[in-house]
Amino acid sequence: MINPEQYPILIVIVPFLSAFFLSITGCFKRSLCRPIALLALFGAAAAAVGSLHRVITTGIIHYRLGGWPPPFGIEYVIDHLNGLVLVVITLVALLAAIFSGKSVERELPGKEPLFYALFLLLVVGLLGMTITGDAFNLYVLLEISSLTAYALIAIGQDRAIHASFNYLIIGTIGASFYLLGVGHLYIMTGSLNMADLASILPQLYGSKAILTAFLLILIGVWTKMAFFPLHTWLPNSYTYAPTATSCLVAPLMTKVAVYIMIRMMFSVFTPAYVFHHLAMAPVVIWMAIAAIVGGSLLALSQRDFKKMLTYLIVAEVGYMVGGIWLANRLGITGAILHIVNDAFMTLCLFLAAGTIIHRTGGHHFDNLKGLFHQMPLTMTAFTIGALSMIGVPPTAGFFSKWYLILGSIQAGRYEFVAALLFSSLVNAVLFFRLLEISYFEKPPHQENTAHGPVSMVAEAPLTMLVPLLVSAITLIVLGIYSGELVTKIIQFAVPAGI
Amino acid sequence: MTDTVTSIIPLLAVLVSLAAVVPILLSRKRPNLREGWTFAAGLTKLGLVYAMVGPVLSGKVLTYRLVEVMPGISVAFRVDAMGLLFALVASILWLATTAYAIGYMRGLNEHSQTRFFSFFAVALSATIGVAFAANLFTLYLFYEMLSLATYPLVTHHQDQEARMSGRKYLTYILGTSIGLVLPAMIITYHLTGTLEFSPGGILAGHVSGPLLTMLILMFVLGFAKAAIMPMHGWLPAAMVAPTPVSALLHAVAVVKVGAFSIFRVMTGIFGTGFLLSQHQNQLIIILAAVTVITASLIALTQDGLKRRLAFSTIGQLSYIILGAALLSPKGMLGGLLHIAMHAFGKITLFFCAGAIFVATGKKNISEMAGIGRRMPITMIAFLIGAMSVIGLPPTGGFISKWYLVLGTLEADQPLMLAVLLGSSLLNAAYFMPVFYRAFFCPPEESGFADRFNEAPVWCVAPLVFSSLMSLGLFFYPQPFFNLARLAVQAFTG
Amino acid sequence: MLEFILAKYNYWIYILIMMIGLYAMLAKNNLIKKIIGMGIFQTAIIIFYVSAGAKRGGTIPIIEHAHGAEGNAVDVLHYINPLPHVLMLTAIVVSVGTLGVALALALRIYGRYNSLEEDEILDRIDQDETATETTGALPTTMIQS
Amino acid sequence: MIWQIDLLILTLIVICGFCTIVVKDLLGAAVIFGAYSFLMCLLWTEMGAVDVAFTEASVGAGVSTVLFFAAVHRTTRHVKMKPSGRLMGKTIGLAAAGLMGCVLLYATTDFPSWADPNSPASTHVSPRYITGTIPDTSVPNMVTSVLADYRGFDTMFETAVILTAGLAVLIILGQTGNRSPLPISRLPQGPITQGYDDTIIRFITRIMTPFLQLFALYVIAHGHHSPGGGFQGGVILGATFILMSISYDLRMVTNRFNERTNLLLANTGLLIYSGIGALCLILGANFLDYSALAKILPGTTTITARSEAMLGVEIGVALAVMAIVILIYNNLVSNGTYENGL
Repeated sequence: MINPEQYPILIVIVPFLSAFFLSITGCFKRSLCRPIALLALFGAAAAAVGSLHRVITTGIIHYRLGGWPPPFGIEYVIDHLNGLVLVVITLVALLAAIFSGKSVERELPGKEPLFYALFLLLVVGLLGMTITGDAFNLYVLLEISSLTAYALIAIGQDRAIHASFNYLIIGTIGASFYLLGVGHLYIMTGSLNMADLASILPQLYGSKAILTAFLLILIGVWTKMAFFPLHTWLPNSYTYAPTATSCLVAPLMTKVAVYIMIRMMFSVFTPAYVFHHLAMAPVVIWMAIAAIVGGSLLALSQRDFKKMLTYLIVAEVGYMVGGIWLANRLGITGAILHIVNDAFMTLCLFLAAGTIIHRTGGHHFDNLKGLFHQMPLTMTAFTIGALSMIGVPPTAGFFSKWYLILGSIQAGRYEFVAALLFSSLVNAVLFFRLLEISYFEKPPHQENTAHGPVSMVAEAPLTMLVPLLVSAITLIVLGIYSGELVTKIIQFAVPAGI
Repeated sequence: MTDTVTSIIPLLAVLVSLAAVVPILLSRKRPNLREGWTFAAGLTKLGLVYAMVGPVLSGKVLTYRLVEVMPGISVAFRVDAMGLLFALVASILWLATTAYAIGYMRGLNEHSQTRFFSFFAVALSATIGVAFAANLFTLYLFYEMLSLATYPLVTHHQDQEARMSGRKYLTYILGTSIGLVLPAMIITYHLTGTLEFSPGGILAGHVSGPLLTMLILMFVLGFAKAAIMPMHGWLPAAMVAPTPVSALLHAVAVVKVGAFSIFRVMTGIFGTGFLLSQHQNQLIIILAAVTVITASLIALTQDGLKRRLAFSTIGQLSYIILGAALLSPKGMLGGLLHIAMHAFGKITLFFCAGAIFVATGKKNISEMAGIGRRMPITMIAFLIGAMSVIGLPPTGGFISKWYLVLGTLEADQPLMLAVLLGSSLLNAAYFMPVFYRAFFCPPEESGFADRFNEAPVWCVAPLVFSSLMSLGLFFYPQPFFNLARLAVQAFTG
Repeated sequence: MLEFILAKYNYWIYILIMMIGLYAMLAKNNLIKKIIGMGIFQTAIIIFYVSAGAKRGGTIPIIEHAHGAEGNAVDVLHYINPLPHVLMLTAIVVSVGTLGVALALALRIYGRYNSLEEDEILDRIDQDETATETTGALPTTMIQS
Repeated sequence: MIWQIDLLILTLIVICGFCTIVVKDLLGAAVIFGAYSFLMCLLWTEMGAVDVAFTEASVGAGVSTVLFFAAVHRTTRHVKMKPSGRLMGKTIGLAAAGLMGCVLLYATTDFPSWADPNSPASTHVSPRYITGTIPDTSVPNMVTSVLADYRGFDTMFETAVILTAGLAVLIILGQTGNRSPLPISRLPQGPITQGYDDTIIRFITRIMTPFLQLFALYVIAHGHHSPGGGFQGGVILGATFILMSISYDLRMVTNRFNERTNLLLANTGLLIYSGIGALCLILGANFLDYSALAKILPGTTTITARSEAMLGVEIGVALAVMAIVILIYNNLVSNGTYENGL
């Protein structure tokens, strides 16, 4: 019925239009908001899967918006890399949206229409950033996703407001740096289209302005992905955000930023420029090591499991950035695979954390006591997520770590190997500490039975449990089929010339 | 040459106990049905494993490739003589242990029995997976699965002591597998581009010198389940587990998986010829020998019966490693046989310790004076098990030790001969007093009435069975012996 | 010399303004000051872009006598580059959007901590933390009051 | 372009920027920031960026300043003189600013000189817009044609940014718990309270408002031929209502534009924009390919269809921008309560 030629635009436009439709509907009938949001995300996911399928079978898709040829108009380009990322974003968002129902009802009563409209706009921002082939269009969507994220974070606990303000300041600096970097590219080339830029830039590789442009874009993107030491905004924002927000934002925002970095490094600039012309790979890898070690150690010092998870995000960003800057096929394969795996890993862990918060009301370690007995399915899913984070086969986390380690051995970066192994071990300590508390300690005795039976924490409602279990199973499926994933998709996503 | 046959049986053998978890969980309200499922799975598994004995003995190798997870790396199974030997031991003893566990758990009225039986089944699945692994990756996969599945079993009591032991257990097992085996495996893959076990090894010609030594050390110490010193600390700690767990896992499945993995890596990854030509086995021999003697000495000082058995296990495991490290055909034959013989002997001893605990609540040797008069069947089985572990005829342990001793001579390692013999004496020194005091202590020191009062029949029957197996294997070792000989032929070509 | 200064003066100024803005965003204690800094920071980028679009001898980017004089070839040199203007319209709109959200956040912060000064806010957050620690209450305030 | 004026304005801008940061009174800072924006507006005009100048005047100098006033009104104009523990922040700020300045300065050495007609930016993509705007779209104002057609997709999201900001402000400031956030009307439709009874101001406002609104409509409609368009017109429309709310009372505006109306208008505006795009999709062309609309717009060619569609999207933009500007102002000035304003 729908022309497959139009899939690319549908990925973005279906949730985009639905956001406004939802917002209008919400003025009259609030209960319709959630179904509309789910339907929209389902449509986007279907279009994304369809596009990825087309990319695999027929090759890269170009889509001219407004019918204008690039570089005069804006162009959507879907190749293996962003086709995959699009599928990940839509699926994660769909799961997060299914999950969020009960927690939004509880934590944000009466704000459902606004919440879901912003939720969809955030997803649109992420999708648009991923799919676009235009450097400036990316900035606009970056701002959409950022503004929605500020708002969705700010409505959490008390501390979230200040955290969100800090995020806004730092995030604006990051986005502005990106914009300025694109401006430098524009002033030197006159173009904004990525492919066009890529064809013009090689003649200008000696230019100082181009070098500055690259640095500005890199720093801007690093800020957005919370790359150590620019990570300071992340832990508080993600910790105090409402459950439903953190389940969407935590798995996706940093990953999309990593994707943008890959896109900029390899599709606007070339591997030759990034790795050979600039001698900064060792520096970046050491920064990645600092991110991994620093993130792990900071996670170790937390007594709040949600905050602990946010520091692990910081560490995981180090994995991906380091992997890309290893500058070999294996490292980049590992980093791209890790984008996929980490999105689902983080989703699984945050959904589990969200379920626990929903049932116990807090995110301190003490809230975990006795949960293995009371919420066995939730804790099983949490354990699978934890194993993936540690890197135990056959969960997905093992395989990306495998490629990363192999890549760093091939590149001769043994310090990065050491950092990866160190982080695995720290993760093992971190998660087994949590599992121990929930397995061994008795649940706190609850007394206030005057208001009704609050004595036992029970398993979460189905709308929360199903997405959680799906994400956990996905981790294992992704692990088992990671070979397929690499040979069918990711190996084509690694830029030629590496 | 052996001919390779694709067969789904290995996969089924691995999966059958994993699949059993579902009915076990579903029938959690009805214990009899639940244990029925466990038995059914155990019998099926034994049947499947036994069905492969014939083909393997006739020189076939059964393989099954499940899925390729990374270029050149698959989850794949390959049943050869060595793996089948181990799988056979594990699946026979699973049945025995299931029976025993029913008696033990019900006798003590333990909590969370469903969880117990579920994870037990998972652990068995992982053990068979290790036995049939066709490559290092598959082996690692099931090795980790075993580590994690046994954690809830070790910490079954969920008290402070269990918590500390569980922590120690995971620190050793998971720490070494992530910190040592994983990088070693990746380096191997980096060097060779494959992880498939092959009879001649895959590393030959790819590595030498210090890196080789480092790889060997990473593998040998990394498979901490083999409890080579200094990686042995978890094993005595894990004795807080219920006795069926200690019996099957910490006498058979888990520890043997460690020893088996080292054996596999040395023969299938490094290759015996390559190791011999590089003279790299001496280091392992020394590590193993030190472990053998030290563990035996420590065992002498232990009063807790299970702790003494634990240290004895540490020592005996290093026999297997030693057998492998000798790299002589007879030594390796002895090592492989010891996997089986020690398993039957040691499980008997653990069953006995558990039976004593169920019947009397006693854990320490010093409290067991005169117990022989109350539990004669148990203590006679104990004697047979002890003899097998010491290596006295007419028990199976004699055969494996015999070949180990021959192996030391064949490999021209007289010092190791002394170690083996000395260790046997030490074994006798820490086992015989238990038996002696049980039967021959003066009546006034005995803490027990002369009344005959054994543990429940579900406890006693398995230990009688396993002790009879120990005896029987002396007279009829052929199934295991043939498999082991076939395996050694494969290594040495 | 004048040539050289003229050639780069716009760019130097934008850098100067951008530095002022960045400093204010990072170093100022008052939240509104930070937000003003943000505004300055963003306008600096607009200067940059618009300067990039300037064209000596060009006029505003609206075609003169567009209709009725068909066939007249449009001289590219006659009109300045419209693209940066379009981009900067977007940037201005984005900056006002960000400004609105930032001010809303500042209002909420003021409502909660009764201060716009970062140091005082941090102090009060610390007090809240220690209060929950000492009373032993679990941080169960998921539902905002 | 007169470079002397350029130099003068730039210098003034730096001075204003510096003062805004230094001055110790927030209301003062907001006023100076308004002046700063106005100087910017002059600068853009001077550089020929009339559309940007128009937007800056309405958005930067106008609405932003009012928003600052609103926020300061709701908080405090007082700035702490000697804040504690800022040494760290100051060091980081100085270091970051210094480092950034050096890097950017380093880059300028390779820039083409200012206003060079042969710079890449003037020769690569933009000539197509200059020469193509009439043949492609028949819109003389090439800023409009680029904005609404060549890069119309950007503009759609730009409008979405504004809407997002509105929703964000609403969700941040809207109070939860005891009250639902989207009531039919957020306040009793009471009589207009007598706040500042300044007859002159009210009188002038009353006279000016219709003219201002007419002008705004002109700006929207005539954006094809002169500076202006949906954004500028929308902001001016919104500003007239802000003016009313300042000179009369907040309720004067909320009685006409309650939250629900605003949301409906804003979302409708965006639906108009994206709906026109989607219509192209349904008609078999790519998204936002207005030429497809010639099939259903009577009396148009594929080229003039573009021009007409652009007017449609500009109207959508104007609706959304107007509603959101009012929404943001209302919420900021009343701290989300809609009870009383400036």
